Amino acid sequence: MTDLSVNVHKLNLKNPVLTASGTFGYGEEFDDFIDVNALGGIIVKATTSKHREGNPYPRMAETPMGMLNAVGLQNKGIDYFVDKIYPKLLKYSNCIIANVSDSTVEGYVEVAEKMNRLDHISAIELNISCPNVKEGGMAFGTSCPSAIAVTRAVREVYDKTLIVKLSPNVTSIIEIAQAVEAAGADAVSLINTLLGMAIDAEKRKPVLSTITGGLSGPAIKPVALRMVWQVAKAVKIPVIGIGGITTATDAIEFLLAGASAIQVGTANFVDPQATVKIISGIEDYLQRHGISDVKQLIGGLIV
Amino acid sequence: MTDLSVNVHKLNLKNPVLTASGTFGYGEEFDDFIDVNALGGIIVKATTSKHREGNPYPRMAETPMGMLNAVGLQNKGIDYFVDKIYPKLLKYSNCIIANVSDSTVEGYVEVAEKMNRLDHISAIELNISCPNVKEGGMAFGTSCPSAIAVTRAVREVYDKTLIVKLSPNVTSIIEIAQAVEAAGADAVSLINTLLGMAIDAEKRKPVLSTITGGLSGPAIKPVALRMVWQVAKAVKIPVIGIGGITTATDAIEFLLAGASAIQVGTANFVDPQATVKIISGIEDYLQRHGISDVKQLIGGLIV
Amino acid sequence: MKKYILNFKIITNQALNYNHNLLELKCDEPLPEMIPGQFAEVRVDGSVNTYLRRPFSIHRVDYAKNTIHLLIKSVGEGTRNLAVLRSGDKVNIMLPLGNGFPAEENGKVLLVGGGCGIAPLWFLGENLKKNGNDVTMLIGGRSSKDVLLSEEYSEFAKVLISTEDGSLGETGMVTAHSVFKQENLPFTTIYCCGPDGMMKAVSHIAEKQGIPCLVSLENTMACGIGACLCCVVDTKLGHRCVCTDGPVFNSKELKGWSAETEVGCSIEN
Amino acid sequence: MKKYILNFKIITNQALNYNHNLLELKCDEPLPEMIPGQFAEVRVDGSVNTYLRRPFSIHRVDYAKNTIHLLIKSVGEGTRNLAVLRSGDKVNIMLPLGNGFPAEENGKVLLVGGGCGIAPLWFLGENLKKNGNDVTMLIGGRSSKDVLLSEEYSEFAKVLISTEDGSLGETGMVTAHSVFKQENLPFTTIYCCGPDGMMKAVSHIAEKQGIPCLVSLENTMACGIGACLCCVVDTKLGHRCVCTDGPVFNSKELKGWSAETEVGCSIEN
Ligand SMILES: Cc1cc2nc3c(=O)[nH]c(=O)nc-3n(C[C@H](O)[C@H](O)[C@H](O)COP(=O)(O)OP(=O)(O)OC[C@H]3O[C@@H](n4cnc5c(N)ncnc54)[C@H](O)[C@@H]3O)c2cc1C
Ligand SMILES: Cc1cc2nc3c(=O)[nH]c(=O)nc-3n(C[C@H](O)[C@H](O)[C@H](O)COP(=O)(O)OP(=O)(O)OC[C@H]3O[C@@H](n4cnc5c(N)ncnc54)[C@H](O)[C@@H]3O)c2cc1C
Ligand SMILES: Cc1cc2nc3c(=O)[nH]c(=O)nc-3n(C[C@H](O)[C@H](O)[C@H](O)COP(=O)(O)O)c2cc1C
Ligand SMILES: Cc1cc2nc3c(=O)[nH]c(=O)nc-3n(C[C@H](O)[C@H](O)[C@H](O)COP(=O)(O)O)c2cc1C
Ligand code: FES
Ligand code: FES
Repeated sequence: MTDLSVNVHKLNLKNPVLTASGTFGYGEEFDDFIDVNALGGIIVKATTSKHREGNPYPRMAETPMGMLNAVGLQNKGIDYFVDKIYPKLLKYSNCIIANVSDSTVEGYVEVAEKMNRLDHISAIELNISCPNVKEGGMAFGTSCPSAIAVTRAVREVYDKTLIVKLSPNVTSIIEIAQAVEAAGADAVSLINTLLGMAIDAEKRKPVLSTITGGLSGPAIKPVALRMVWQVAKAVKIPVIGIGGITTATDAIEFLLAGASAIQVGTANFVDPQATVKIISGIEDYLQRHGISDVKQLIGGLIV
Repeated sequence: MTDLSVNVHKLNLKNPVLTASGTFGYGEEFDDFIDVNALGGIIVKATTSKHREGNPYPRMAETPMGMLNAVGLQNKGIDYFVDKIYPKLLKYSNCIIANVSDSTVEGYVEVAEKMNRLDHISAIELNISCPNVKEGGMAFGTSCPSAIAVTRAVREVYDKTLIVKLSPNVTSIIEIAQAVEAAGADAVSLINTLLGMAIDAEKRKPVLSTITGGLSGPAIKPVALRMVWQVAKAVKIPVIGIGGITTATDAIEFLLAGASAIQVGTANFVDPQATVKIISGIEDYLQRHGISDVKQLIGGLIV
Repeated sequence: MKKYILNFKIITNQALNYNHNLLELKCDEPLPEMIPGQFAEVRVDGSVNTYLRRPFSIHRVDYAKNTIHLLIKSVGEGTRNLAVLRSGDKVNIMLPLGNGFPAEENGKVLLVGGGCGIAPLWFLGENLKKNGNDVTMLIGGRSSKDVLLSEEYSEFAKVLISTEDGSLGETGMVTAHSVFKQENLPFTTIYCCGPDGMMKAVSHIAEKQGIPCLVSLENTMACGIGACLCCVVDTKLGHRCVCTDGPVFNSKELKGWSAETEVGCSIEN
Repeated sequence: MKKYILNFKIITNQALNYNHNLLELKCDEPLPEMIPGQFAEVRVDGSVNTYLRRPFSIHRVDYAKNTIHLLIKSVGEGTRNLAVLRSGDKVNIMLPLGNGFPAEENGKVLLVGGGCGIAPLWFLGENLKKNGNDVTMLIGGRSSKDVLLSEEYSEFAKVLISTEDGSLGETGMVTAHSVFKQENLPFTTIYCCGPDGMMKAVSHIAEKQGIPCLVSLENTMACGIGACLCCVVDTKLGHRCVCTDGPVFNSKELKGWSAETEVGCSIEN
């Protein structure tokens, strides 16, 4: 029997495949296509302290092997989440992780505090890397002092596993990762989207309402893989790899680079069954290579 | 008649299409395919103070709509350039720009000084953004003090047009651009490659001998476009746009974002005629839109 | 309604004019239930710049033959790649997506389709006819060569045509058609699909006369299943997803549609 | 030699075994002059992960028919996409690239091809024969199903075969073939193409006997024309580009080849 389970701090995941926040709704959008419980866990879309309408449309532009989005944290706020969405998540027996965003430290703390009371939410992922909101968001994740401030404040009110999601739009992601580790993060996940832009040459206008947006998909995989490899060597806490993961081979590359688990994002849009295919692909790989435990791949790059 | 000419500081280019350093050899590699003189200009491969063998192979990995390279500034050094290569470049009547790299400020200065004496080299592009060398290279381009130091030192010995080529691997490319502007750069070109990585999952090894390498090609276009747009608004000197430009539409997007000229890199490998197709495509676009002068497109994004 | 990812094979690919193709696709498995107005997300294989699926209205469904039809207008790389598919080629499709048009019975309905906007109105018209409605279909285009499938639509509808250059039917925008000149429009519902400007103009007329107007919207989509929130439209209840809350909306729900009506916007072909 | 970018059309695509295809391609324009050992950079259309061209040896040239042949082994997305091309499909190709094998006259030559490494040796063998050489060709493979085109090669060469499993010809690596057991190898030159390990082993034998050994190298290439410096190999003169200084090198020029010889490395099929 192949052991696919991995650990991320206190989380025991039945396999390393999670879904990236904002690309998997609240799970139920995928019920028709896959057994959502088969996944290692799901990270639901961002929750903020207050209801947010998000950005005006157009919010999406396709790019070579990728896409830009400018959703801007559209969600109904933490109270609605607790009342209306959380009960629906109880049907899933796997690991449910909430993605926590806001524009102020107080907002992050409010959401984290309320999430802390929800038994079935095993961890939160602190999104300090959203490029699509005017205030806060990515700004928190691109300097050490602000990354430390928000991580520390949330750490004080949050008892369970605290994952901090890092921005790739920085000179040294290692420094930020080490800063949030010191500030109390139990794990880091990376990368969020790269800040990009698309122009409609015919109309001579930006494609997105917000001009710039977040780049995701296979195009960013080489950058994500590099950052995961750099960070995994530089911190002691577990690293969760994200960025362009589409196939089992991609996932294995991130594990080899040092990720303890991975998240599938944009690929869910192209193939809603991508996650389960990745799980079975990892199993095939392990069997083909005579490896009985997926944990043996983690950081197993031969350099 | 459509006017395709543009100005970059003192350079008057017959059209905005240049070739990116390291992707066009010394021009002659393309003589069989195009009339190299038809281009706005060519930026030849990097020259360093000393002969360099570059990195061991493998030096290349293909990625989704892009590639990683780890060439590492292989070249025969400035003295060989002056003696053997420069004479061969004299056959071109268009604008010839040298790309200057090194590991030390002294090295940059030496190369720049010697380039300054070559009449037919109209400008140098200071490569402070090469991710593929252990010392120097990108390190100069990722912090303001070092970017300023090398720009200033070279400015003192170089009289003609000084272009500084910026690294995208930074938190704020605006700050670096403003710093080199203040230090005496006549123009900035961006972006050099994004630092990335590829792994061979079957062999469990990095694909590149250097583990990480520089990502180029269409995959990076959205990031490049965003940075050009940010920098063009923030500096007064001309901006040259680089990154994933493959078609005339791509080129026009960069002009609209604020670039005064553009460089074609990786696309030369896929189609050695890409540059001349881009020139004629820009002409078609201008005619179709009833624009008589390409300069009207520069920074013409309607926001 | 349950959504599926299914493999189809091209049965026929018929070029209707210079930039429209009608594809008939046979499903490898029994077709699921679908309702008019729903759409499909189509994977375009071998197309370098079309990583994401492409949304298309379900044009016709033939349960007997186990096929669907898609009406494709070539506008970019994805649609151009679909337009050159050959019989036997495989296509992966997610369907049925979105809410579809509410079923109406025994009414008198007007369908207005501009350009490629006629796509969802075949499946709809056929069903409305089956439900005992009296169906009128107004097709608008720039010129005669842009008016597609009018004979086929006449199987279940009285077909009216207007072209901007007057080369077929009445001259002018669809909204200038004489059918709208009647004092009291005799329709119980108007269904409309086409460019936004046209739909706004039609809904404006409908709202003035108190007739419900159902419009089928387009938007840039990444997922098609409500997971990404990329495809929102501004409604009186806030941002709603075109892919799950739509693509069909009552024009009254849409913010700014009644006020900012741009009457008679041209149909881009 | 002047390089060209030319459009070709597939004439035939013949599956040789489970993972090798022989493509015959006709050029839209008159074929330029080419020499054996040169290669072509092929654009793979409609393949999402193959942005860069793919290098392939020029297997055969038929100036009368204005066609070239490429022998393709399916190893990844690009080659798999080429393997499914149908007659009439268009392919854009840059050629002729690289230096090719130096022409030899009136000698006695041995050609050694491992697996797909036989690709450049057809064009070469045919030319060597024309130049009055006595040609022996040793083909190696894992098993009989990996030994390709041996009948065709016997048109101009005496063909010897070795397979690792002994299912055809002699048993073992090519270097274990009895042709190498002769005290004084009767060859004026040995030409070799295949996996690095095999080429090293063959060149080792050749060098010991003082016979020039010309090997055709592979490397990951971005441009194929000397512009990117991605395809270097370590030679005694420093880094040299396989695409312009090669792909053919005299084994003596290559750094580490004489010393670190791994005799009898297996041929991956
Ligand atoms: C619910 C829905 C139903 C649709 N039904 C049909 C249909 O039945 N038949 C049909 O031909 N088309 C239909 N479309 C439009 C179709 O999805 C787009 O034309 C297609 O995605 C364009 O893909 P492309 O790769 O060819 O063009 P791209 O290269 O992606 O784009 C080319 C041009 O088309 C524009 N464009 C891209 N996507 C859309 C879009 N979704 N809506 C409007 N403009 C777009 C781009 O801005 C660009 O200017 C529908 C769209 C939606 C959302
Ligand atoms: C000068 C030259 C001549 C060649 N001649 C032939 C020929 O006649 N017939 C033929 O079938 N192949 C030939 N090759 C090899 C061929 O270019 C590669 O097999 C092909 O590029 C792989 O493309 P892909 O998209 O199918 O595989 P990819 O998906 O790119 O790679 C699949 C696997 O193949 C490996 N690979 C990729 N490129 C190469 C390469 N250049 N050399 C070795 N391994 C590679 C990768 O590392 C990977 O493991 C030649 C290569 C060179 C440099
Ligand atoms: C449409 C969309 C919405 C997203 N929303 C969020 C979000 O709410 N919170 C967050 O932390 N990341 C968000 N992301 C980023 C993803 O979780 C992920 O980090 C990124 O897309 C890179 O992974 P990928 O290349 O696999 O998509 C979003 C991404 C996309 C494409
Ligand atoms: C193989 C290769 C070699 C390069 N060598 C250099 C170099 O010597 N100096 C430099 O400034 N940039 C070098 N670059 C970066 C390019 O000039 C360019 O900035 C980058 O590739 C992005 O443009 P593109 O996406 O159009 O290729 C190199 C890029 C490639 C792909
Ligand atoms: S397209 Fe993703 S939510 Fe509608
Ligand atoms: S492949 Fe570019 S130099 Fe050889």
